[in-house]
Amino acid sequence: MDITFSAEELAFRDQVRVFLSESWTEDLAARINGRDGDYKAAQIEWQNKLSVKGWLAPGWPVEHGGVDWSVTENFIFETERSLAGIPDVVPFGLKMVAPVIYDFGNDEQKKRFLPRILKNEDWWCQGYSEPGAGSDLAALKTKAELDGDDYIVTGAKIWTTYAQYSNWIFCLVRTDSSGKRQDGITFLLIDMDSAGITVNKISSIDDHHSLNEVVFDNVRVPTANRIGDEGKGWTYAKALLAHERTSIAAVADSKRRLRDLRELLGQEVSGGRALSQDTQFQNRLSNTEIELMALEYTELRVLASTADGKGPGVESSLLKIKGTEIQQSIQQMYMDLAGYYSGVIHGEDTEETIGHAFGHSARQAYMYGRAATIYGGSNEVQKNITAKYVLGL
Amino acid sequence: MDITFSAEELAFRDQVRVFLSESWTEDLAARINGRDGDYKAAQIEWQNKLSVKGWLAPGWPVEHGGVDWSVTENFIFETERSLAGIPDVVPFGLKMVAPVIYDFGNDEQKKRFLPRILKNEDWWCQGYSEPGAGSDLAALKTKAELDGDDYIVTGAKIWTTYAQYSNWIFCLVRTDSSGKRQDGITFLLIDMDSAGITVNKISSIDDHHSLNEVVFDNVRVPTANRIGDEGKGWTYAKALLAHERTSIAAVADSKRRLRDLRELLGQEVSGGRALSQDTQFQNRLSNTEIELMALEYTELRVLASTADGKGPGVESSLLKIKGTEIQQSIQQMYMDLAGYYSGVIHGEDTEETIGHAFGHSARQAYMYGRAATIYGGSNEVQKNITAKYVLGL
Amino acid sequence: MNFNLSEEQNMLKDSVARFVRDEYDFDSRRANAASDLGFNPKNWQMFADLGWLSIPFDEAHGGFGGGATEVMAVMEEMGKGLVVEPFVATVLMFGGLLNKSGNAVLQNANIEKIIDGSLQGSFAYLERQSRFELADVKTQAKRDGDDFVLNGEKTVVSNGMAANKVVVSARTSGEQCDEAGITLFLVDIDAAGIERTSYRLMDGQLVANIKLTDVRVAGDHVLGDVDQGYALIEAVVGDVIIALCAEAMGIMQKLNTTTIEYTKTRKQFGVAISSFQALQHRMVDMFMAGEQAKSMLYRAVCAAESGADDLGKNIAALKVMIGRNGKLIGDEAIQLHGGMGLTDELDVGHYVKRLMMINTTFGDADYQQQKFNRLTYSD
Amino acid sequence: MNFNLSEEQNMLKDSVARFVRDEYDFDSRRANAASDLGFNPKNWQMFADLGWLSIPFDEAHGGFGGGATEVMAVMEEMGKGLVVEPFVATVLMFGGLLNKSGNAVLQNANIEKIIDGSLQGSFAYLERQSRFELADVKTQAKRDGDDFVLNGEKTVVSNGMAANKVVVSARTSGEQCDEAGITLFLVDIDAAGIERTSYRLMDGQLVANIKLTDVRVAGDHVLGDVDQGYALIEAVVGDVIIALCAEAMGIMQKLNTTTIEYTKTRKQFGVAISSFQALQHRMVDMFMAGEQAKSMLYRAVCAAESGADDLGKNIAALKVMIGRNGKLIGDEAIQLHGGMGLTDELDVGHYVKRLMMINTTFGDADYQQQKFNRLTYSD
Repeated sequence: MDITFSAEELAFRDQVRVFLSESWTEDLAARINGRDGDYKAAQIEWQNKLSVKGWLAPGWPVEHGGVDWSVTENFIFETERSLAGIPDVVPFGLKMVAPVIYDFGNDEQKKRFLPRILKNEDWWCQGYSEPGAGSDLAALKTKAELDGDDYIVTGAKIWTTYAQYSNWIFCLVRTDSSGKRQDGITFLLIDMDSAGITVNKISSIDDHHSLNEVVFDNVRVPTANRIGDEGKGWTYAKALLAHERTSIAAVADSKRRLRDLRELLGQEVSGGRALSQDTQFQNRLSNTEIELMALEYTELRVLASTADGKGPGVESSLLKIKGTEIQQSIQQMYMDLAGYYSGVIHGEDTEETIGHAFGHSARQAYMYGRAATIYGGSNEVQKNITAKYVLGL
Repeated sequence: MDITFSAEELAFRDQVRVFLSESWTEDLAARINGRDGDYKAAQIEWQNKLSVKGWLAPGWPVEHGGVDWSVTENFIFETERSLAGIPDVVPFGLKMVAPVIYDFGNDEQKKRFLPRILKNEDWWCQGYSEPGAGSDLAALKTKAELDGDDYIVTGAKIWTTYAQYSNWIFCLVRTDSSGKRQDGITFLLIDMDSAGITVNKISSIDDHHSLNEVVFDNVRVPTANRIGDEGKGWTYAKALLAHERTSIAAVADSKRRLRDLRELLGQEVSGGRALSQDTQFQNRLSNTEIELMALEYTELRVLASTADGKGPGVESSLLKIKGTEIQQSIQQMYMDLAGYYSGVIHGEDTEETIGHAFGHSARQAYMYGRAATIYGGSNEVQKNITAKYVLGL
Repeated sequence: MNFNLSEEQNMLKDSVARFVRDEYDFDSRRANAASDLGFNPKNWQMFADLGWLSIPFDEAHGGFGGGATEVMAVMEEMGKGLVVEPFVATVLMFGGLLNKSGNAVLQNANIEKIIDGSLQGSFAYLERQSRFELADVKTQAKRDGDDFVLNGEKTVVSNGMAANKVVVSARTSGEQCDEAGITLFLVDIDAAGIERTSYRLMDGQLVANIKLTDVRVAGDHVLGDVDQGYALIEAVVGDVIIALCAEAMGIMQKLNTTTIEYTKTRKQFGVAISSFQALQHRMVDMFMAGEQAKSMLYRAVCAAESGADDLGKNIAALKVMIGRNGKLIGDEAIQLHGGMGLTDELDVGHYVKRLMMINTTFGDADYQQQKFNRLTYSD
Repeated sequence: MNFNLSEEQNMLKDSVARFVRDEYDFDSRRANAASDLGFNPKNWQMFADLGWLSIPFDEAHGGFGGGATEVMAVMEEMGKGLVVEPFVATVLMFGGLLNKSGNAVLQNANIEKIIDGSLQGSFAYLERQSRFELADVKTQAKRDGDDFVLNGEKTVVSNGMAANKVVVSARTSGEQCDEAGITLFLVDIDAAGIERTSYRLMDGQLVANIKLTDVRVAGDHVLGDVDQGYALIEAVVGDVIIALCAEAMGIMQKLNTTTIEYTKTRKQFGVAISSFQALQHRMVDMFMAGEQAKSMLYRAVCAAESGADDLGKNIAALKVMIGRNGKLIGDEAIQLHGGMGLTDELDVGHYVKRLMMINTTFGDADYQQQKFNRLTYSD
């Protein structure tokens, strides 16, 4: 049992801290967290800095531009990034489609797509869920029929995050309806500029445009854009899910949010007394902090077993469930701390005229956060998975 | 909407208070709550006082010795009894078998059994559950085969409370294994002195002997002891369950336990400070008190709808679930308040030598209380019932 | 002992239910909330014509003379429709302060106008720093001859834009958080020195911050007695909390039925998700949370109708339970609706947002629990 | 970064597991607990022969020089067997106080005897009024020449009947609840003026109340410095809390597997109850509670091994989580066993009772959470 960092690891941490403090600016923070029209440009600007440093895709194989960091180095980088308040890179290209491409794509596809992703030249989105296929992904109906060297794709994908910014989408489509549902699913890369694609905005409860419906009306997709074999798409996609669950846990981000919340608690008053002296708030924060202290080590245990070459495995469901529960409890505390102001929609008004700083952002985080227990396989589905594959029920 | 008591009802309440304060003695309390060898005699002594007063079986039809109290008067009596710290009468004869006898028994059976129950001359126990038939009662296997004018009963009943004190047991037995499981079940009254009956003690986690296994080895039971028709026992028994669930809620008893707990809280100290000033204990008590304040009105709503002739109905499941959850949370708080002393087993020693008053009784109540969420149809089964019959799922 | 509404009360409840069914579908509600006033004046006039605006007022002032039961009946149905018209702000809060003020002159001058729908009112009590403490009042009122001169700022004032008159709590003596020394003034919204900023809340209401700079108020425009305003505030706020909880009750019932219906139609893994036992048990928990809250509401209403000594404890308990059970029901309603629960097109999110604002208004569950504890352990 | 045990640590863990499997079935455990000593001396001698009694002591005193990791490995397995032999009381608590006392004379005189199994020890810290406050000490120690004279009563003293020597906390100065002014004395159980009452706890332990009447202790029998005993208590209690939580971890794992196995065999409504989704999700909650507790245990062990600054906060967090998650697992284990869970013949109830005693020992979850809060918000 040993989690103390070696001298080399401590040196690496300092190196990371220096880079982040030099590269991450208030201007970037404002534009990215503002999440408005300028968001995409700012996000790309930041990811380009990582790209130049060579730290944009540390998890990739070295020959494609990755860094062979140890799990500990990876953990250090993620922790420092989060504690510095820097959002993760947009995962759809770098963390979701890229691994599928370098694990299961052909050389032509690797040459064509990976360098562009590494240079932030493409913005990808994910085409998995459908109106009738949510947690039950295998029920997807969007069909692709072969026509010469093209597939003709027709159907609709939903809950597609940032489709409005994307020029590429990776999709699971049905090429065969006979036999087992998981069979007959094919993994396609589709150019968003193709004729027949419509993106419909879904306005959501957080008053922010992130979700979309992507409709495919006889869209031509060259077979050259198919990953691996026809009908094997499910296998390629599944390889990713465990990783996705692990990252949804966002332990380090929760640590920062909780740290900031504790500071706010000392600034807000009730009846002239700082709320950091309020036993109920203290208990609510410590309930969450204690769960988080444990979850951090659960994550380390998962990472360590990955290092031993065992792979994240089924504990990733536990990470996803607990991690999202913790995120939502933190969001709830921000809301309760904001009191009346948690309801305020700033609109044109400023913090100055309305008289409160974080109510608006607390509410948007809270509302957006409702999704965390639903996407990536709802927490109910995670419990079914755990019951079956971990407990053998 | 009106729950204020009328002048008559207030007068009745005073009458009840006078009777209880005159009839209930410290000596009775000590012997009954002590639950040791003298328990049975003391319990009968108390029930005889109620019998003489004519208040032993208020719920019975008047012609059999009941009182035609209104639901409100019934509520008042139960509340006053509980707040005075007086345990309920032993239900098996008075509240469980008697209603079956006067609703479904023949005149001969009514004449034979009801007066003895009303005079506390018989001590009854309940023979429903079996090793293989718990929440799934209809799975019972104890079989009764006709032999002339007798049934020959063979099998075993389990979790039989106070069988060691009983001279009669009412049983559900299987007279037919063909067809639907609920059919073929017959309701029998069996003399515990019959040849072939063995009572085996079940020692339980509360170190107190209340549970037993009752084994039937070719026991002869005259058909004259059969209630109603052969194969209809399930219908007779079911009529009781809703009532049983309602009484398990024990709202008034919880009110008294919580009131006493609040007093104890003012007497126990930590670091020289009374625990009644401890925010965590305050919150835990108020969480429970608030649920209980609501449940008291849920019970009143059920009673009111009974008064309107609608019958307790399905809300009784809600009463059972919430009522038992509240009981257990109160038991837990007594344990936590007792601290180290919650683990003490007095044995021969006295409170004086050991140095603590309520740790021992808190633990026995806690351990015995585990059963409340299991018997009378486990809370899980109650949720299934509610989902199906109330929510239509 | 009975929990039935009288025939008259049932008629009232039905008329509100009918209004919601006929005039208040989701889209019209959205339009009403989005309008400049934050509600639909036509509806307000209809409320007046139907007599709803007269419910809590004494017959002496042309009122219906209704109590907590009548208000509950109305609010529960308004909750089911997410009605944004300022019934609470103008009739229950503003009107309630007048009603209990004992100031006959101001009552005669204003209550009739509330009842006929021509007067909109509001209560400005909150300040930037005050959180849930009604006694935390910085706004100053200084005597000047027969008048008072007010200076300060009030925030998140419900119906603050439509209101013709506002009751303002200001400090005439004592320290910032003292209960003693607070006085209530009836202020004309057009009075010199009043400046408003308006914005919206997540439940659709239009609210305002109100800056007061040397605002002059006549001495006979004090509600209740000088320095004694706090008791009046607490009494009326207690009534309004019961009304808001009745509204929340309507919302919870709506969310429970909507969720049950959705799970019956939503298919995953080849079956309706309502057939999954784990979800069934959670919907049972939602049902129980709603029934317990309803019982607590009845308890508080009975306590109010009979003027019970422990009314304050009942109200605090009610607010705690509505807050906690409302959160459970709201969270589960969204979760069980899955992705659909996240869309703005569906009404679920809007019901949840209103529940959240009700939890916050006049102190959230944690705050009210501390109040409950004080009432229990002070002795 | 790794969470694996060393080969040596694994051998140690396996040897305890083997002992539990071969020598400690449910009936022998019952017999050991029911015996006059409250445990089986033969087992104790076996512990000595296997070297377990030497684990936490320095090589200098013939010890194994083990740290928190070795103790965790042993305690987790002892938990699975509900071992009643006083390893915690004699080796970790009594031995730990000697070990950290810095008093070489007393160490040389006693540690070897602990290791060879000939000396049983105990720590008498609790008093009738003290609840979880280790600093709430009424027992008085007055100087008399080179000696001290002790008067007072200690309660619920673990291993108080078998112990040959007892460490007693007594007040040499300060007020009843002051941390300063507490001194630790090594007292011979046969000393004049000691009177014991023995009784049993629900987890099978035999404990004692110890009355001290003018008990004379030589001045050189003080552990640590006079008036400075509290810091020593806190340091050793911290180590023991981690050990108890490791024991609890073993119990939780046992309860989880037992419950899963039972639900697979128990049939109701024609199927194994393990097939009910609502129960499956609850068993997943039990599993997650166990895994989270295990992670927190590892965290505290790592903090102890590396002497982290926030060790105290980690220990408080661990005790909170073991208490809360242990209750969830214990409650569900009994509930899912149904009636069987209520019988004394089944081991489930006994595991639950030990979990409950561990939660109480050195402060339950609520108490430890307040400690956690103080460490977090004191600044």
